[in-house]
Amino acid sequence: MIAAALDTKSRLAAILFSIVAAVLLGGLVVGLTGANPISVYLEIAKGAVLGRGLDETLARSVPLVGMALAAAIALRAGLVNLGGDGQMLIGGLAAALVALYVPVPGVARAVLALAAAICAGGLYAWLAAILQLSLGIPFLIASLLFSYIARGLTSYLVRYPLRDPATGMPETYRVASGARLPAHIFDLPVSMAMIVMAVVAIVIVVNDRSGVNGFEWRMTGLNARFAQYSGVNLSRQTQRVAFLSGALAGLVGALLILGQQYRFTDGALLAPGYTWSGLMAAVLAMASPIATIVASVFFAALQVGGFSMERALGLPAVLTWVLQALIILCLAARPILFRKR
Amino acid sequence: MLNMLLSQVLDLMTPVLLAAMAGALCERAGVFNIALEGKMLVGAFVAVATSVAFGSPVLAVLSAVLCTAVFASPLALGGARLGGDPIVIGIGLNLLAAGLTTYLLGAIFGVTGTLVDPAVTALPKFVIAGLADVPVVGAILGHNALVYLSWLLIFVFNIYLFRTPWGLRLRGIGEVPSAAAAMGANVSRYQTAIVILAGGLCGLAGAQLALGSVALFAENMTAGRGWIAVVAVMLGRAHPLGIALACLGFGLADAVGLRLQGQGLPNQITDIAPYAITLLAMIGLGLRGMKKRSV
Amino acid sequence: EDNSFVLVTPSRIGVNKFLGLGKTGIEKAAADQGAKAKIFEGTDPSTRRQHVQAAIDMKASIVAVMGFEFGDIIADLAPEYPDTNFVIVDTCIPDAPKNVYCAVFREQEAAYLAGAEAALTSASKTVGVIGALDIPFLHRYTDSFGLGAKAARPDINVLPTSWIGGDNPFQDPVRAQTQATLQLSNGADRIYAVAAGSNGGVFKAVADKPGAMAIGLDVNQCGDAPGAILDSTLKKVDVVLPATIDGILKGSAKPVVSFGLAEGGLELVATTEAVASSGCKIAESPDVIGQLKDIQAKIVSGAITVPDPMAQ
Amino acid sequence: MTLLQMKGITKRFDGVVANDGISLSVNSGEIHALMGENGAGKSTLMNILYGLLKPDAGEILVDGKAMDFTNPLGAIAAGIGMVHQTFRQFPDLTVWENLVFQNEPRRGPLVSADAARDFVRRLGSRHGLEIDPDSRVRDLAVGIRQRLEILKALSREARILILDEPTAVLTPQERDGLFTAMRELASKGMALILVTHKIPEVIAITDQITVMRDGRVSGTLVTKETSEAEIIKAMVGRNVPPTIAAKVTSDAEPMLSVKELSVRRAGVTIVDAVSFDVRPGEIVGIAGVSGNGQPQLISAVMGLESATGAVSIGDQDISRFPIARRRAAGISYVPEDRHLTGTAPAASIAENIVFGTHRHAAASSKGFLRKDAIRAQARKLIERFRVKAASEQLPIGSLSGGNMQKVVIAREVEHGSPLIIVEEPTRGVDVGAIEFIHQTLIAERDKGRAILVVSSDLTELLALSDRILVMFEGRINARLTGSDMNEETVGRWMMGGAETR
Ligand SMILES: Nc1ncnc2c1ncn2[C@@H]1O[C@H](COP(=O)(O)OP(=O)(O)OP(=O)(O)O)[C@@H](O)[C@H]1O
Ligand SMILES: Nc1ncnc2c1ncn2[C@@H]1O[C@H](COP(=O)(O)OP(=O)(O)OP(=O)(O)O)[C@@H](O)[C@H]1O
Ligand SMILES: [Mg+2]
Ligand SMILES: [Mg+2]
Repeated sequence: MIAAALDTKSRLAAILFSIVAAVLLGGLVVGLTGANPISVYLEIAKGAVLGRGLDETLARSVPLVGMALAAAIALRAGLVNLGGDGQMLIGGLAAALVALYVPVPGVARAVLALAAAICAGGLYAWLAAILQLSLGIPFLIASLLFSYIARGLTSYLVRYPLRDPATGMPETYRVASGARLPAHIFDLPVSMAMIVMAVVAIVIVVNDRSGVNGFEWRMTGLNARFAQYSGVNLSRQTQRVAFLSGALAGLVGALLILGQQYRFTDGALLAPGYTWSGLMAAVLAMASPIATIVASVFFAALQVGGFSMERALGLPAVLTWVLQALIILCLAARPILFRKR
Repeated sequence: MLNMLLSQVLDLMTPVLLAAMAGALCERAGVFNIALEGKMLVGAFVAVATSVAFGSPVLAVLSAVLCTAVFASPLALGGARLGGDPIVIGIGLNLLAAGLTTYLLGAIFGVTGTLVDPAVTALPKFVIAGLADVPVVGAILGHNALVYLSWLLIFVFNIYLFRTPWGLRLRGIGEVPSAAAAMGANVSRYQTAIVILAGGLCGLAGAQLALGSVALFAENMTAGRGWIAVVAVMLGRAHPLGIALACLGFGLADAVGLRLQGQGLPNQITDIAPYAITLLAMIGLGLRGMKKRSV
Repeated sequence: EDNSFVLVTPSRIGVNKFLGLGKTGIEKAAADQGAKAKIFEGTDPSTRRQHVQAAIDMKASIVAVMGFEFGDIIADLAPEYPDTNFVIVDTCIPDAPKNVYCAVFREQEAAYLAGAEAALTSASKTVGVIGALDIPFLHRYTDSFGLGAKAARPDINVLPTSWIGGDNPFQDPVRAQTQATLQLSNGADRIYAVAAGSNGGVFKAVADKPGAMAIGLDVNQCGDAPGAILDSTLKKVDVVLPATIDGILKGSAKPVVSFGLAEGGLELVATTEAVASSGCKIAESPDVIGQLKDIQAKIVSGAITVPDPMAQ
Repeated sequence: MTLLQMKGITKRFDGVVANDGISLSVNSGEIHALMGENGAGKSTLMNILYGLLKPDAGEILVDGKAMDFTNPLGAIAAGIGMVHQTFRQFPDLTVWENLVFQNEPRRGPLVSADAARDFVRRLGSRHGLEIDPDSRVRDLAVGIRQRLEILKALSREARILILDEPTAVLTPQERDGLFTAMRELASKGMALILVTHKIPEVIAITDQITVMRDGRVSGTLVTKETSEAEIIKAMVGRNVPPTIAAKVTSDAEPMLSVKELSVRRAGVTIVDAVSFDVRPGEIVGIAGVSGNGQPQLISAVMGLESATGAVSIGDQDISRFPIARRRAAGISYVPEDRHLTGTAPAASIAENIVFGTHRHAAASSKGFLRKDAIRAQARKLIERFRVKAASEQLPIGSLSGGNMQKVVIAREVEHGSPLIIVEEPTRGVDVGAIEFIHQTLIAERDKGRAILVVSSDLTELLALSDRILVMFEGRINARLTGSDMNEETVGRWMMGGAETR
């Protein structure tokens, strides 16, 4: 894989190159349709950091970093997790259920809800891993199929048995404020969800750089058979990595429900496309956790800036999706320019 | 009634089948293609856009094929020629397709969401009066040329793959590219050509989706069909008849699911049907494979 | 600083006629009041909130939002910004503060009329309705359509509601067409299309079947498939929104106003003056129009009450 | 008559000069050896000749005509064929499909399968290399697969045939068969180039020898007029005494005992009730034609393959242990293929060295790696085992085969386990490195370790082993010691023993 062959410096150079090339190409697209690329980029940049932009970028970074790391830890160990959507839904629903129906005091309920989400998302991904290990159904496909099933199931549950009849939407009741995650801690623009995600991110980075487990995962990703011959229990490790990847996705679902949306609304978790953006950030970063975090914060800023640009200029924010895609493609096309034979 | 079911199954499966064939070709050439969804979407967009401009369905289909083939070229160049990761490029292309079609819809046509225009007409259907109610025959008749083309392609694909020199080379290239190179096959050129050809097939799939019956383009109208095609390639083991069977299964599951709604089953559950059935089929195949291994 | 009216939509306007009406409405209101209209299209819970917040921050004098998706957002933000006027279309929030005005509709009344119309014109004595997604709100249309049909013609056969579902229910014309074809083959010859951007698929299906006709949604859709559309139910957000805003600025607006047939917030093209030039096929059946006008009068007078499926 | 001439061939890879002005000429009817240490540039030169690589400078003449190949097709058209060390075959395709690939007999637009089968049969009988056209290649034994590889080259009317280490996987008998076929081909006027590390073979069969060192030609010798010592000197620039280990017998309690071990796969018995012991202070060699169950036996001992029977280390029964616990119980293991299972080529040398023992106190504490200690240890081993590497931080895949192998051996020896299992200790490794690896293994034996060696190189087994077990069809059909450990006897048992006598 390219990932392994590149050292950190050339990886950074590659990413920077892709971003520059994508910005130029994206500018071309904008320009061809008659708009002014410079003002578009200026608005995106302003919108991402100025005024409330920074808060919003940080808030959006939480789920994005989470989903990106969920993809990255799996990629690191050689698994492609396309089922992030499903794991996030299952985790989010578990969190909502605990927060709504488990009769314990507020804070304990929130903690319990997070734990439930982690277990639920993790187990859901684990199930797909089991299918790969026992029946040879590729994890990539199994997780994707499970994702569709989770969509239907959660959609049914919140439409019928769990629905709050007071609203016109298929959604659960609203979580009581005691069980919510505070949006501001000590009046700082820092939410509880950010703190949780920051802790998770630090653990993942440290584990990847110097943890024994992270080392084993990375070596497995580089050569699974070597890892097996050296004493790694591949089956157990695949299960563990799948579980953790799914657990993180589930946690993201819970953080969104308990920290932002306060109820499980059909479709609301998936609408922003965190899973795919996250997967792209992980891929852009070649699964290195630090680079993944940087890339996903960058994508979050791009998206937030895109919406702000849309408000200011009336150009559709999907332009930022185009930009993200172009960055990925330029990264993949990098060898065209740096090729040696 | 049965005719109706069969006819709907055939309609529902055609775009998926065309895309799955594209996926299977790439798979056989050793390039994992998860960009089917995006390429199909581009095909649908181009087909409708061309129709708006020129009003000709034939031209629309041709330009969909052509433009989607061009759109596939990053996968062809990056994935096949330069050893880029096809999964990475595939994800990028899917996103690019979604973003670009939406953006261009507004930028070129000044509309959002859907592009409908009187100039856009559906592809003509072959209806033979009097035969429509004959069991099975009636269901098989009454579709447009692309539906029949997709069946024809299955057989062409089968013969190509297993009977012609080029198919033999493709199988070899997909299995051990270095061996094929050593035998004098130009692996990357071959892969590039196949990926671009597959792009054209996805263009057909998109054209069928947009012009097969509805004659309009809606944002994101592929609605996951490209992913179903990816799964069908896996399920059918990239064998032409296998994927045809898998797509037939999907079409059937979908059509039956629609009917079960009428029987009072919530649509959230019937929506799962195609995926659940696929999963069960894979589990079945997996179990059988396991038994074989342990004998 | 300039005076602006902002409309925030829950999703991209696209082909969603209802959201399109909101756009027309806010633009009209702005033109009437000499203000600038701005439209922010949301896509997901966080962008919706972001857009509402941005509208508040730019000191818009009116922040209008459309749909149930905004219930929680307005409930959270309105108390914090007592100087900003909020208009919610389609829903209201419990214990609303003074700066929140709600315009809700009784969609069930128009759907009931549409059901009656379908039943009265059906030759096959079978009618159907296709919804985009099985959400409680859409049952106002789907359930009431059946009710109206049965009431107008007791021997009518109302097929079970078909839902489009899938990955992209509001914009999947292909599945919509499949569903419609299925209903047609089950004998229906009148179909009420409650599927936003997927409606095109329903229209295509009825256009392909001689004798079958569809009823459109929210705006006059009779031109979308000339000759194949019987009628459309109209939801006059484009009228209600400017009127509400005018009321707010004049200080005469009530916190919650419900619009139905009586208030002219909902209509059937058939019962309007414009029917003759509407392109709707119902224009050719003056006797049915007469019957529909009777039913409408009874609903307006309260002789018939159409229950709200969402209240159950 | 000079058939092939290469003049001044030069090829650089990011800074490495793999070929530096190489000239080589081969006559028709000649078998020409190409020798040299690992990384000397042999494969590069042959890849250039076969059109797989483009030289930076130099020219290639066939029959005196200058050639300019851009891909193997050009080389094939010029009459050049290549038998790669790692077979370039399609395991899922049949023999005839493999053979006619790129050169299919046609009937209209379709491949004529009948004509292809016929072609395979005729070609086989013409050269005495018969093979069933309809077998699937994955089901064939290695010897047969090599036959297919040669047939492939012959089917393209090759006049110049390159063979890259063709004997590495053959039995002596198979090897002799190959040599007969090679002489036969040469007598028909072909030119053959034999790339090899095995000096006895070179002396036995070739006419001319070109020796390479560091990308240059360091000697052009006529086989009849040279000696083993002279060849080695040209290769490594010094004299290397061949390893001949003194044979020992050990009567200590067994370190490894294997009892009635069987492996069955899809109903076929691959390892059939094998029992043997390895004692401290001895090297036991396992010989056998490939395909007779040796790798599966080792996999079963390591717990990589499910098996029946018992395996114990000392007096601890490890039959139910997963591989990690078997290693912990006292086994070091050097797997057969360093690229596939012996290393993670993209990871650094240091990471490859520590992996497997990274949970030990020397490498980590409280779940965190001690990176400095790991790197220091790697530097120590690189120096002690004389690995040619600029830094322990480089990816191990950037090393030459011999150096990579040294790292793997170093890692496993360093574990200090009482039992070392080594598969193919020196496959594709040059004489200098072979010598070093052999000395290392013998030194470990003398320290009292038990060593089990599996090798398809009989010369190596004979040099190293104190006892030899011969595997045939999944069973151990001979246990040889002392004077029975000679090439002829072992070779005969490898072919099935008594029956062929
Ligand atoms: N594609 C490549 N990229 C970079 N370096 C290469 C490449 N191919 C070969 N080399 C380097 O060129 C030199 C010669 O390699 P080559 O494979 O020709 O050696 P060799 O004589 O065949 O060795 P061996 O005895 O191990 O087969 C080595 O230093 C090797 O690392
Ligand atoms: N450092 C390197 N980087 C990249 N590719 C290399 C390097 N060294 C060798 N190679 C490639 O690997 C190929 C080795 O394949 P081949 O089957 O000839 O084995 P080999 O050189 O004989 O090696 P060994 O004897 O160690 O198995 C060479 O053709 C060369 O192109
Ligand atoms: Mg070599
Ligand atoms: Mg070699």
